[in-house]
Amino acid sequence: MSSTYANAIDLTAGGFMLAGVMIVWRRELRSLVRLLAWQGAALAAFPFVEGIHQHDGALVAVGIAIASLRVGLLPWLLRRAVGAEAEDRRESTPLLNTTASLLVAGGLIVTAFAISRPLVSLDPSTATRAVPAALAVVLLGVFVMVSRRRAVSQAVGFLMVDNGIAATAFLTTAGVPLIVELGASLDVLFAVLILGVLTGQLRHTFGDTDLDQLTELRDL
Amino acid sequence: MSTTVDVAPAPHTTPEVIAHPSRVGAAVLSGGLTAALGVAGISLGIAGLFHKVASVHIGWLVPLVGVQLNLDPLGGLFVTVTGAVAVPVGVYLVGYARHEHLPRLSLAVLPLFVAAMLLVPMAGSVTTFLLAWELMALASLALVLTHHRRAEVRTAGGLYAVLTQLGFAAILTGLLVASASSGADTFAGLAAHLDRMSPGTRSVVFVLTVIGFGSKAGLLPLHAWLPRAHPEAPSPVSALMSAAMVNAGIYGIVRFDAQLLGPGPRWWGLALMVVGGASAMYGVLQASVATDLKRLLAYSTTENMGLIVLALGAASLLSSVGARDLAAIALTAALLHVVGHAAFKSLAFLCAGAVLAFTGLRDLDQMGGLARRMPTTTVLFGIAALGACGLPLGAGFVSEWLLVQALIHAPRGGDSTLALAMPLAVGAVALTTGLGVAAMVKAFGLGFLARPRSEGAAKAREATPSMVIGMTLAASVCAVLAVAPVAVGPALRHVLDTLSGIAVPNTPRLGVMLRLPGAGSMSPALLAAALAVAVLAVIALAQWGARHRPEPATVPLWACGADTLTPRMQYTATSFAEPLQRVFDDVLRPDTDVEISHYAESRYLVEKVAYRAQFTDAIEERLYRPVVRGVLAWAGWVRRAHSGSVHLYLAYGALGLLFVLVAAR
Amino acid sequence: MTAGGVFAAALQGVGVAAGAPFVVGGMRQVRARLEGRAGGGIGQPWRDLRKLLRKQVVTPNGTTVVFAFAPAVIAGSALLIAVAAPLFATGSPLDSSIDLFAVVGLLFIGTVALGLAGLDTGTAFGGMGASRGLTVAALVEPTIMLAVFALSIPAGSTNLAAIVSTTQHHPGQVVSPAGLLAFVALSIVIIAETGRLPVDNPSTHLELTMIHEAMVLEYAGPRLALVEWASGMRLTVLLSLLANLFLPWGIGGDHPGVAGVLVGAAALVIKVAILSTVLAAGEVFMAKLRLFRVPELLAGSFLLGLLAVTASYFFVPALGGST
Amino acid sequence: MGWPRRIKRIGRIVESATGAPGPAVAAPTAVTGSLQIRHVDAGSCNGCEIEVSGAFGPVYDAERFGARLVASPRHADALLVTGVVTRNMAQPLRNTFDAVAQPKVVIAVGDCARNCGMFTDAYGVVGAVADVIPVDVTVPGCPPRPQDIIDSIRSVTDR
Repeated sequence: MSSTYANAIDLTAGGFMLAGVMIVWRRELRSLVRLLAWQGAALAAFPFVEGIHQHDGALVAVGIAIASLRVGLLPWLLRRAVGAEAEDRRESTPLLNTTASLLVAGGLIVTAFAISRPLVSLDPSTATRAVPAALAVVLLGVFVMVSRRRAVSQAVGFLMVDNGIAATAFLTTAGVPLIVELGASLDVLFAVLILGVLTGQLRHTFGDTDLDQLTELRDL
Repeated sequence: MSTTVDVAPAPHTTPEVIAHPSRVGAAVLSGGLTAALGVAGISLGIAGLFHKVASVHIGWLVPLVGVQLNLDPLGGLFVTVTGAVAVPVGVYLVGYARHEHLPRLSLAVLPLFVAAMLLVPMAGSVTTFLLAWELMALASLALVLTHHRRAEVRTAGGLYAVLTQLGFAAILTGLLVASASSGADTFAGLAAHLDRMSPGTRSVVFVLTVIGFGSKAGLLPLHAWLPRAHPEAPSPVSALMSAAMVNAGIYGIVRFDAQLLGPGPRWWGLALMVVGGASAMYGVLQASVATDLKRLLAYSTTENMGLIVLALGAASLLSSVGARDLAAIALTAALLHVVGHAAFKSLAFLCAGAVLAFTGLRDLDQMGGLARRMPTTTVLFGIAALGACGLPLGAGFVSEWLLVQALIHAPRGGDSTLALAMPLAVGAVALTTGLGVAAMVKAFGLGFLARPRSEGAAKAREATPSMVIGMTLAASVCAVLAVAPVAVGPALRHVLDTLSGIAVPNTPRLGVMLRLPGAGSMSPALLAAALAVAVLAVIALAQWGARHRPEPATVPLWACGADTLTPRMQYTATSFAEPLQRVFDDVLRPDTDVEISHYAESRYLVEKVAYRAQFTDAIEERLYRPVVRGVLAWAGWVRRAHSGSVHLYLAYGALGLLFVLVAAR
Repeated sequence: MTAGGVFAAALQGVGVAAGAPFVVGGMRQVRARLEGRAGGGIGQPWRDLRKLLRKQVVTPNGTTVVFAFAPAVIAGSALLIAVAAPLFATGSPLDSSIDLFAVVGLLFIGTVALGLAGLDTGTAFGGMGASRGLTVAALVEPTIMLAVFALSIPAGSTNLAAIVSTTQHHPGQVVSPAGLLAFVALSIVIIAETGRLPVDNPSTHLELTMIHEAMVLEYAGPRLALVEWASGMRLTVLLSLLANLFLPWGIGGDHPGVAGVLVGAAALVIKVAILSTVLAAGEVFMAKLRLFRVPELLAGSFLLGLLAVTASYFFVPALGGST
Repeated sequence: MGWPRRIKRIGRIVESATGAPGPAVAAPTAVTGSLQIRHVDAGSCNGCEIEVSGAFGPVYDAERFGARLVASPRHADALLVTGVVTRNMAQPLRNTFDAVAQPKVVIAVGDCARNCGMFTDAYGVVGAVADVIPVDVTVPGCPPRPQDIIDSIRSVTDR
């Protein structure tokens, strides 16, 4: 039982981080959104597994709620934003070339491993051993926001950061209260909606969602 | 590629041209002397490896301290390696010098150079070591400047002189600090009074010596002389420098930083690993895009030295966390790689020399088709290349295997530095191996296979007997190391005994089957045998249905329907390396330009497209230029003090004297 | 070295040698079915091989022994890996003398032999194929090493048998982050190494898009048969290694009996069948990647491999592997 | 997303094979059911090319009879020549024929390849394929139906 639980947590953590790396790796916005949905599923799996392990119905419920939000609603919204993009603009052109950004990503992950070591050694349990992965995803999300041009990929990066934070919360404090998580998720939802609106506005103003275009606004 | 260099001595395509008899005598004399020194070195070194050599003290030779010579197993190993390189070079030189008309001076200096290199590891005291070191440096400089009429040679010589003297200064300072603070001149004394040195002093000495020895071993960032000087020197000299002299740098690091000062704090090992890994990857990257054969080999030297230093660093790091058996594995890897590299690199340079002598070519873009015209040299270079790329059946395989084993078996879950350093090191070694193979395939495939791409290549002849004999000697050593590292097992064990400060001796067991202290074993000999059997089995299987086959036929190449393929339609070394250059654009920063010229009638008709890619050493560009500029500025500032008036100069002198007197009161 | 081990090794050699063409044929068949075609049948590659072996041996002008013997070297190295690696059982007599590093080296020797053969012809396409093939290999082989080192670190040994048996006793390692990263990295580089989509299109006719095919354009008859057979064996061996390193269930032990070996063989056949079907089905949905985007793919997999090794140093699994 | 469903809906679109025609020539190397084909356009109007690509497409699927188009004549056992042999293509055609390893078969597809068809004694025409290289099998038609091409191939692969 405990071994399968540990394996499940390890697997989830691995998938969680893997999805993060893949998001840095891929360019097409559609696959970014799909990967984000995967990551959401992995995130939802944390409280789910925990809940089953501790026979805690609330946690399982949280897991299901998160799954419906992160795998269902948010990707759907983002997919709509992508669909509105012109065909030739559906590749998020990163500011760094892929190889370089992959190197950066590797550095970030290793850093995350290194800095989260004391955290893990505080109380080395199965759940906390997965914290480095969650922290790595936070850093990766920030990096994506820094290095991508399109508004949608910005949103993806933002959601990665949130995923990472939520995962850290679940893993360190075995499950945050349901209401807190729901509140946080609501904020995220609003943020994404705003970003969606922003994207639409950008497209109307510039016929493009390249955020570099915003520099045009400076002198106005 | 614009790294092409027209070679000063024109290739002698007519065998009748025989040099002046006295010159022949000089060549034979110099070659024989070198080979004899080599034999002496080997015998002396082997004696030293097994503690058979008493130490010698010659008081009258140098005032105050005298010359202290003693040979322990560590020195013995390096003396043996140098001797083993000198023997084939000496034999080879007989034919080469006659053919290439080496000037008498070089012929005279060459044995001296070998003697100096043999002396360095025998030195038993700081003074003796420094003397031998400087002698070696000056001799090699004289040899580099053999063809000093060519501008490239002069610039290379200048760069070499500056860097090697800077390195010497660093070593000098470091060793003087060491012997001053410990109050001892002999190495034994240093080791005995190590406690008199404060950790800070030891670290200072470490940094200074690593800088100095690193510059000699061609490590980043002081490697810039190596890819210039080694190609410009006559090939036997390149072989000696690239296979034996660089080892002196490694010897210095092992002797002083591992044995006498070590075991040091953790960051020593980390520093060595960083320098080594960076050198390995940078060297192999430059080698994989180089098109000048000797330049490629020189960069590969940087790569291999980097791997060795990486192994040394890993050993020191591992022993600092208490994994002394793994440290022993890493040390064995380093020492074995020193031996293997000496074998295959000397062979490679000798082959390159043969090619240069009988085709006048160094540029891979213009070679090709040598396999038909100089078959023996081709086979021998193939052996060298196999060793250089660290594949099974190669002389470099076992040492790289040991290195990786030491890296991946490091204690886990312990401290973060180890858990960060080891994976990165494994990645560096893996990437180095991969790119090294690409570089060596380029050197062999485009240099020796395919069809000749120039006059010189088409007119190639096989090397003269003595050259072939010399190369074959080196090749046989490569073969032995490739399949039977057991041959050097006992020697390495004795060396490890002298390094017991950082490593537990007697591990790993280099038998026919390589066994590690933990689980894990590998057998190059069995591997080779099994591969041979498998290939034979496949050939036998391929005979299935042979009786139904029509007669074998030799047909023209498939030219996509056209009648002929001209040699110009082949891939060149530049085009071969183009994808890799594209991948590593950010590191290499090549300046490439494509110029398209049109016909006069219409600019829609392209007459010719010229592609040029030039690789300047990025580090040299970015690191050296500013330094040089700074030095010049400083010199300009100093010049102000020079009015030219003698009285002023006398005043300076008087002031200086006064100051000294006051200070020394 | 036991009788059972020898038997297993021999059977592995025969099985891979005979089964490789069927793996290729099966993958072609899956593709054909998904494209709505009937396909040539899973035995087609064998027919082609038998026919090629009965054709004339042609030697292009100006080629050397390298061109003549490269096919034998590729096939030989692949066959040797098939004999030494733990495919049906872990008790191969060669296992102690051919470890992981050596296996990667053998694969690399095959690639190098093919590249040299391509250069030896002195044709434009041969050189082009060699250049591209070696560039890909120079990035792929390090990734293979890293990915499998990540598995050998918990095992404390690079001998494949040790790795496999460790995974057998502690299945938890497979689902650890290191295992997951290593699996993805390894699958990508296997696709690249065996010249499948999206890296290389095995059924292309356009020389300018070729990697592997361009190197063998000059080969005909028996030598071509050897090359085709060898590439099939490389694919089979790599897929089997992928299967056994991560899902070693059913494989025979160090001292296998005949029954154990046969069970292991059956298990491996099933695993490889599933893997190759998935691979072929995936190819139907893929287009070939632009050649200069391929290094990005490989850089990504290299990074995953590196992360796998790092993770296996950091996450010491709760149970097992803490050797 | 939609692709798997589409594939499922389409299923097999290949036409069911008719009875095999008798062997026109003995299968080269006496191994039936395996024929690598190098296609040479000696000067065709590309009508035949369209039909050839049809024959190797999903509907007629020549691959199920062991035939495959290959990139190099070295890999081929048969040349599939279409069109009249023009002056510029005569030598390349000979070179291609010489590049194929023994034993080999030549299939001339279309009326032009058989007897110059409508291009008889036109400018720049050397002649039919048979005037340049030995032809074993011919396929009449301008252009021939894919089924005819398939039958000619099957008459060689004997499957």
